[in-house]
Amino acid sequence: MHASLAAILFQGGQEAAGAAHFEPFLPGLIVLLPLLGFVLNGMLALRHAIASAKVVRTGGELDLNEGGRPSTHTLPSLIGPGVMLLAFVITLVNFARMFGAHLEEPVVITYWTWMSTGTFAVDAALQLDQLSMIMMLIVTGVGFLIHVFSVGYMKDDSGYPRYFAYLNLFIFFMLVLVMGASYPLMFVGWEGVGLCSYLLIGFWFSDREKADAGKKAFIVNRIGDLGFLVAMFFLFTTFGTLDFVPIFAGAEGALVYGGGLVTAITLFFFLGAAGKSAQLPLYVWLPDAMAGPTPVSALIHAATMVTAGVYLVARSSVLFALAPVASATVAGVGVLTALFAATIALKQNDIKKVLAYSTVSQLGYMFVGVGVGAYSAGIFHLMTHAFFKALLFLGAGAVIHSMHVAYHSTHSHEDAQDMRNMGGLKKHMPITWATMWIATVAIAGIWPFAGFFSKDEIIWQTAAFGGAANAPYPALYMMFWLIALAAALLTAFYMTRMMVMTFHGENRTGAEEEKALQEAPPVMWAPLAALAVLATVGGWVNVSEHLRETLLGLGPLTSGWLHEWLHPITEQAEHIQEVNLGALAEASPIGGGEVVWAVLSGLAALAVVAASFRFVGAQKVVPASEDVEPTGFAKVLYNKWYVDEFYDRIIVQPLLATSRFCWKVIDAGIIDGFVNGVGWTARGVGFVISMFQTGTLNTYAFIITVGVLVILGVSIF
Amino acid sequence: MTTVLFYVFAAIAVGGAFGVVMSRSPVGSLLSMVGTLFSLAATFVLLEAHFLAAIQVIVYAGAIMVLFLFVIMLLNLGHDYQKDLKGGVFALVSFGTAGLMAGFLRYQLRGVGLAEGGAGGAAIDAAMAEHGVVGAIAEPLYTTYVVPFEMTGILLLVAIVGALVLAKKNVA
Amino acid sequence: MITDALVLSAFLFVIGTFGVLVRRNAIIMFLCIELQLNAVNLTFVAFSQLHGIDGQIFVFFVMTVAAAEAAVGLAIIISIFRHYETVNVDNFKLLRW
Amino acid sequence: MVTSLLESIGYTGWVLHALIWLPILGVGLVLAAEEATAKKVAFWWSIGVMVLSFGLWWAFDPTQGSMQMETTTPWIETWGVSYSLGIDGISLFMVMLTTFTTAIAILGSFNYITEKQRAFYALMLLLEAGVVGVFVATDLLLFYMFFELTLVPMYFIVGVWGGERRIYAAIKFFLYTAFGSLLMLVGILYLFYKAKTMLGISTFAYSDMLQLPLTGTEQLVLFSAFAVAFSVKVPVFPLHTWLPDAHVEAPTPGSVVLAAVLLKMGTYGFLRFLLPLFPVAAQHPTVVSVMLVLAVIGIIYTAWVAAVQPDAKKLVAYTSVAHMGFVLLGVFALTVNGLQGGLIVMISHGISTGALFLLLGMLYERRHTRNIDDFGGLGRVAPLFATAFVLTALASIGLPGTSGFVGEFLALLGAFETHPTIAIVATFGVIFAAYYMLPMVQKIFFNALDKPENREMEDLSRREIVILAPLCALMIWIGWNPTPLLERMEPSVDAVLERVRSAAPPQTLGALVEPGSRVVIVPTPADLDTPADLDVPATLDARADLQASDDLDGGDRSTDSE
Repeated sequence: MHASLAAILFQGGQEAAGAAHFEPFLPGLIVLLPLLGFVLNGMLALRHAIASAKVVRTGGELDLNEGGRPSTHTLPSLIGPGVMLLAFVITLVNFARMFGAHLEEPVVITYWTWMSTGTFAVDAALQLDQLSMIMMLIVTGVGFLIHVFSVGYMKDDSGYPRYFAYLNLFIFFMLVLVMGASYPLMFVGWEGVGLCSYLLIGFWFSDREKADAGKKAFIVNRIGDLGFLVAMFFLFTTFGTLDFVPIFAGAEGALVYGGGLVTAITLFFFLGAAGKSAQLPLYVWLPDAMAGPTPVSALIHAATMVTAGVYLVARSSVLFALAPVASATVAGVGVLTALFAATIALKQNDIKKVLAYSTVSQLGYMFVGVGVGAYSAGIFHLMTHAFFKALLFLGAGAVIHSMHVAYHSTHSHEDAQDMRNMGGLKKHMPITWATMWIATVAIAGIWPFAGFFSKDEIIWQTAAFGGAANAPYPALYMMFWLIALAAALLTAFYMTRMMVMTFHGENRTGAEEEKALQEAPPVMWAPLAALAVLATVGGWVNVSEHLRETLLGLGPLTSGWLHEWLHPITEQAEHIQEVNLGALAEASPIGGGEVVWAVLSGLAALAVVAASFRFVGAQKVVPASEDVEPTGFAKVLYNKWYVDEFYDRIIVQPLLATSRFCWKVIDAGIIDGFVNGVGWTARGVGFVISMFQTGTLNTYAFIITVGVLVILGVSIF
Repeated sequence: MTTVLFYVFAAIAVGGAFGVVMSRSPVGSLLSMVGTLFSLAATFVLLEAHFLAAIQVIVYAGAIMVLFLFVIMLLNLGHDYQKDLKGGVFALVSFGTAGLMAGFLRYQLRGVGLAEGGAGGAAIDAAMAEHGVVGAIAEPLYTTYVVPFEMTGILLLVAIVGALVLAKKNVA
Repeated sequence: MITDALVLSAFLFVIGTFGVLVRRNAIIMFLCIELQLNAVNLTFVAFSQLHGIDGQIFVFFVMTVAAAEAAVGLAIIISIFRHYETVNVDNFKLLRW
Repeated sequence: MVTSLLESIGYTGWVLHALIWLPILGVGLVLAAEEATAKKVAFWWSIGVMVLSFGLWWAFDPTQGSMQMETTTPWIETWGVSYSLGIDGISLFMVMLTTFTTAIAILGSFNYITEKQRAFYALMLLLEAGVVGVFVATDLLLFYMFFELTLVPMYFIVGVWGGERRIYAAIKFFLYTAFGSLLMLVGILYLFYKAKTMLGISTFAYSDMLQLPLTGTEQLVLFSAFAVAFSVKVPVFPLHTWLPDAHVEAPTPGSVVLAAVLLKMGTYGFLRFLLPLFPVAAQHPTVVSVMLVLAVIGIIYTAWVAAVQPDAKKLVAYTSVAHMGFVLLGVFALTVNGLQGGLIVMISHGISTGALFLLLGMLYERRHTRNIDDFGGLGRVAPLFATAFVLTALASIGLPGTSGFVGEFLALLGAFETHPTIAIVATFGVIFAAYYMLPMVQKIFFNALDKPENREMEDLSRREIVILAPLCALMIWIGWNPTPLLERMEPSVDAVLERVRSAAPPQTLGALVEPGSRVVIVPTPADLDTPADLDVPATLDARADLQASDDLDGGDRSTDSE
C-alpha cells in the first residue's frame, strides 16, 4: 500500500463517497510542495553549514558578502516562496471547485494505510471540507506573504537556507494538521509544527536564551500533547476508530449529552489545545517564543500554529457541543486568558512582547467563541486575526529591521526591539506606519475593520449563549461577556500605546542612529500592504443579518458567507445545542440587542483609542538606557505577574530535586547499595570460612574423624 | 585355654598400641608397634588364620617395621620429643573424640554373642583339610581373586618406582 | 571370642585414631595409621570365622597395600625432611589460606 | 521475483541454520585473519549474514501465525533435547534487527577498537550467533543455552575493551543476568519433569510445553521464575542498575548491540514464553497490575533519573530502561495493539538508541569525554553530526513521523484499552522524554561554541555517514509506513493472545477486544443507564464494556477483581 508518487500527484488513491461533484485538484501536491521545498532548502542549508563549519573550525566566521552571494543564499529566495505560491494557487483552485460544488460530506482521499493492527487502523488520508479549506487558504496564503517578507528580512542572515528549510517544513506539518483525515494524522502535524517552532525559536541556537526558549516551548507543548493523546485513547475505546467521519457520525449515538466520558474526552482535548494555543496556564512559552526571527513570530506564533487549538475545538465541535461543562471551561479559560494577557501587555516595552501577549489575548477570544458554540465565529476571528496580527508582526519586523540597521551603523548595542528606544518612526517609515495603524484599529475592533466584526460576533455570542432558553450557567456566561468587553477595551489601549511609543512623539533612537533609519524595501512592505487590505475587508465576509440590516452592514459589500460556508461542519453541533439549550437569546443579560452592543463596543473602542493616544502621547518616555524599574502594581504587570518565577518554584525546581533524589538516593544508594552489599557479604563469609583452613595436618585429621563420627552416629541412630 | 591366651595377647596388643601413641621417642613407639604386631599375629593363629599370622610376622614386623626403623635412623630423629605430642586442649578434645568413637563401636557390638565355629569356620576347616594351611588361601587367591592379585603386583611395582623417584636426591 | 576380637580391633583402631590426632611426628602418625590397618585386619579375620576364607584374602590385600603405602609414604617423608629438616607436621603449612 | 529466487535456492530450508552457524564460522575466519584485516573480514561477513537474513522478509509467510521454517534434529535423545529452530512474526524482526545491528556496530567500531582487534570482532560474531539462536530456538534448553551464550562475549567485550570501571561493570552485568537465568533454568527443568510425568515423554520442545496442563499455582511460580530472568534482561525497574554501568563502560559497539538486541531478549522472552506457557498466571490480575506498575515506574522514574545525568552515555542508557518500560506496558496490556506496539517499540528503540550510542561513541572518539557540559555549540562546526543527532533524538522521544511514535502510541493505546488509569500515567512519559532529551541536545549542539577544543571538532566522516544513513532512513520509514511490519507480526501476536484468552477465567479478561473487529464500548455508568446505548453496534462485547466502564471510573477493576 505504498503511496506511488503518481498516485499522490494525479490525485490517485481511492476516494471516499460523498465527493458529490467536487473534484479535488492535486490535493497531495499542496502538502508535498512545502516538503519538497524543505528538502531542497535543507540540502542547501547543509551545504552552506558544512562550508561555514570549515571556516569556523579555523577560528573565523564565513563572510557572505565577499565574492558575491553563494548560491546557497540566492536559491532559497526562489524555492521558499515559490513552493508556497504554487501551493497557494493549487489551494485556490480547489477552493474554487469546492465553492462551485455544494459539498455536504467531506471528501477523504486515502493514500496508504499508515498503521493497522488487528483492532486499530488509520490511513494516511487527507480530508477536504469547508473547514480545512479555510485553514489551507490561511496557511498557504498568509504563509506565502510571510515567506516573501522573510526574503527581505533574513537575507543577510548566515542561516538563510536553514531558515527557509524550517519554514517550509513548518508549512508542511501545518497542512498535515489541517488536512489530516484522522486525529492521529492531525497529531503528526500537531507535534510537527511544535518541532518546527522549537527549531525556529532556537534558530539562533548559539544564544543560550534563545535555545532555552525553544526548549521551553517544546516541553510545554508536550504537556498539551499528553491531553491530545489521552483524548485519542478515550475516543478509540469508544468508537474503535480515530477517523473524523465515523466518529462524528457515531458521536450522538455513542455518547450522551453531558456524559462523563465525552466531558473527559473534550477536556483532555482542550488541555492539548491550551498547550498549543498558549492558554492559561500553559501560555508561558509563547512570549519567550519571540526569541525567534520576527517573521516566524508572525507565521507560527500569531497566524497559524497557535490557532491550531481553535481549529481542533472547531473540528471536534460535535464532541464539544455534547459536553457543556467542557465548553464552559473552554470559554472560561479563554476569557480569563484574554483579560490576563491584556493586563500584562499594558506594561511591556518590547514591541514583540506586546504583540505576543496581544496574541495570547486574542486566542483567548477565539476560545470564547468556540466555547460558546459559535464555532464559525471562532474560525472567523482566527482568520481575521491571522490577517491583522501577521500584519502587526511583520510591521514590527520592519521596524526592528530598520532599528537594527540603525544601531548596526553605529555599532551601538542598544535593544532594537525596545519601544522606549523608538518613537517618531512615522516620518522614516510611513508605509509601515500606515499599515500598522490599519491593523491596530482592526484589532481594537473599530468599524468597519476586520476585527470589529469578528470580535463583536464572539462577544455577542457569549451574551446570547448565556441567555439561551435553558443555558447551563447563565450568570457565569454573563460574567464571561462582561470580562470580554473589558478585555476588548484593554486591547484598544495597549495597541494604541504601542503605536504611539513606536511611531509618534520624539525619536529616542539617538541622533546618529536616526539618520540610518529608513523604510523597509518593497519586498518587505508589499506583504504589509497586501495584509493591510485583508485586515480591512477580511471581516466583511461574515456579518450577521442583524448588522447587515443596519448601516453597519455596508449594504452589498458584506455578507454572511463564511457562516453558511462552514454550515456543513457546524450544523451537527448547532443542532445538538438547539436540542439541549433551546434558542439563543435575542438580547443581552442587561438588555440591548446585538446591534446596540456592536455600536456601543465599537464606539467605546474608538473612544479608548483616542483617549489613550492623547494620554500616552502626553507621557514622557525616556530611552531604555535611562529608564527606571516601574514600581507598585505596574511592577507586577511589568514582571508578568511573576508567573514564570512561580512555575520555576512550584514545578521545575521540585522536579529537578526529585530527579536528583531518585538518582543519588534510590538508584545509586538503595538499589545499588543492596546489589553491592550482596557482593560484600559473599566476600566476608568466604573470608571467615577460609579461617578453618589452618594448614596443620592434625586439624584436618581431626575434622575427618569428626566427619566419620557423624556418619557413624547417623548410621547408628 | 584359647580364650585365656587370647586375652593375654589382647592385653599385650592394647598395651603396645598405647606404647605406640604415647612413647616419646620414635624408636620406642616403633618397638611397641612391633610388639602389637606379634600379639596380633598370635590372635590370628587363635582365629585359625595361620598363613596370615606368618605373613604378619614376616612382612609387617619383618619388612615394613624395619623400613620404618631405617627411615627413623636415616633421618636421625631422636631428640625433638617435647613438641611431638600435641598438648592441652587439642589432646583432650582428640581424646574425647576417640572415646566417643570407642563408645560408638562398643554400642555397635552391644549384646552380639556371635556363635563360635559358624559356617565360615567350618568352611575354613574344610578348605584346610583339603588344601592344607597355605593352599586354603592360595586356592581362591589364584582362581577367584587372580585379577586383584595381579593388580597388587602392579601396585607394588608402581610403589617401588614411586618411592625411588621420591626418595632419591634429585640431581639437578 | 569373635566378639572379643572385634572389641579388641575397635580398641586398637580408636587408639590409632587418637595417635594420628595427637602426634606431630609424621612417622609416628604413619605408624598409627598402620595400627588402624591392623585393627581392620583383625576384624576381617574375625569375620572370616563367620563368612569363610574371603576375609583372610582381603587381609592379604590390605597388607600389600599397606606395604606399598609405607614405601611411598616414607619416601615422601624423606623428601619432605630433606626440604624442611624436620618431620614435624606443624611446620608443613603450605595449605594455609 | 525475490520470492521465486529464494524458492529456487531452497532458502527456507537452511536459512535459520545458516544464520546461527555462519557467524560462528566467521569467528574462525576472523581469528585466522591478520590483525589489520580482521575488521574488514568481520564487517563483510556480517554484511553477508545480514543480506542473507533480509531474505526472511520475503520468505516469511505473513498470513501464518504459527512457527515457520521449523527444523528439528535430536541432540541429546536421552533427555529429549533437540536442536530445533523456527521463526514467527515475533522473532522475525528481532532476527533481522540483530544481523543489521551487528553489521552496523562492527562498522562503527573500526576506529574505536584499537587493540586485540581479532578477538573483539570474533566475539562480536559469536554474540551475533548467540542472539540469533535465542530468537530462533524452539527448544527450551537450546534457548537457555543461547541465552547464556550471549552472556560470555558481552562479558569480555565490556570487561576487556571497556572504560575505567569496566571490571566492575562486567561482573555486575554477568552476575545480575546469571542470577536471573539460573532461576529460569530451574523453571525449565521443572517443566521438563512435568512433561515427563504428564506427557510421558522427556522433552524440552516448546511445542510440547504448550501442551502441559499446569495448575494455576504452578503457573504462578514458574511465571515468576522466568519473569525474573527476563526482567533482569529487559531490565525492569528494580533490576535495572546493571544497565547504566554496563553501557557507560562498554565500548561503543558493545553498547549498541547491548541496547539494540540484548535487551530485546528479555521482552522477547516475555512474549514467546511467559504469555503462551503460563497464560493463567500471565493474566492474573495481580501479576498484570504488578508488571504494569513496574513498567510505569520504569517509564517515569528512569526518565527522571536520566534527566539529571551528567554523562551523556549514562543518560541514554537510562532512557533505554524507559523505552523498555513502554514495551512491557504494551505486552501486559494483553491486547493486539499493546503487543504490536511493544514489538514496534522494540524495533524502533533498537534503531534509535543504537544510533544514539553510535553518535555518542563518535563524539567520544573526537573529544574523549562523555560529560555533557564539556560540549556546546557543536551544531556550528559539525552540522551533519547535529542533524543526525537531533533526528535520532526526536525518534527516540517518539515524535510523530518517526518510528518511536508508532510504537509508543500503539503500546499506550493497547494499555489504555484494558488499564486506562495506568496508561494515562504512563503517557506522562511522553513529557519527561522531552524533559531528558532536549536539554542534552541543547547542551551538546546548541548554545555558544565557547570551548576551543570543540571548535576544532571534525564533522561526520564518510564511513560514519554510511553507518548513520540507513538508521535514520529506517526511523522515518517505519514512522510513516509501519504497516508492512505490523501485518507480519499480527498473526503471531493474535495467536499468543488467543492462547492467553482461551486459558482465561472470564472475569479476568478485561476489555480485550476480539482481533479484527472494531469493538464499540460504551463506558461510564452515566451512559449505560440511558437509552443512548440502545443503538450501540452489534459488535459490542457486553463484558468488555462493563469492564471498561469499571475502568473508567477510578482504577481498573480488572486488576483488583477476584
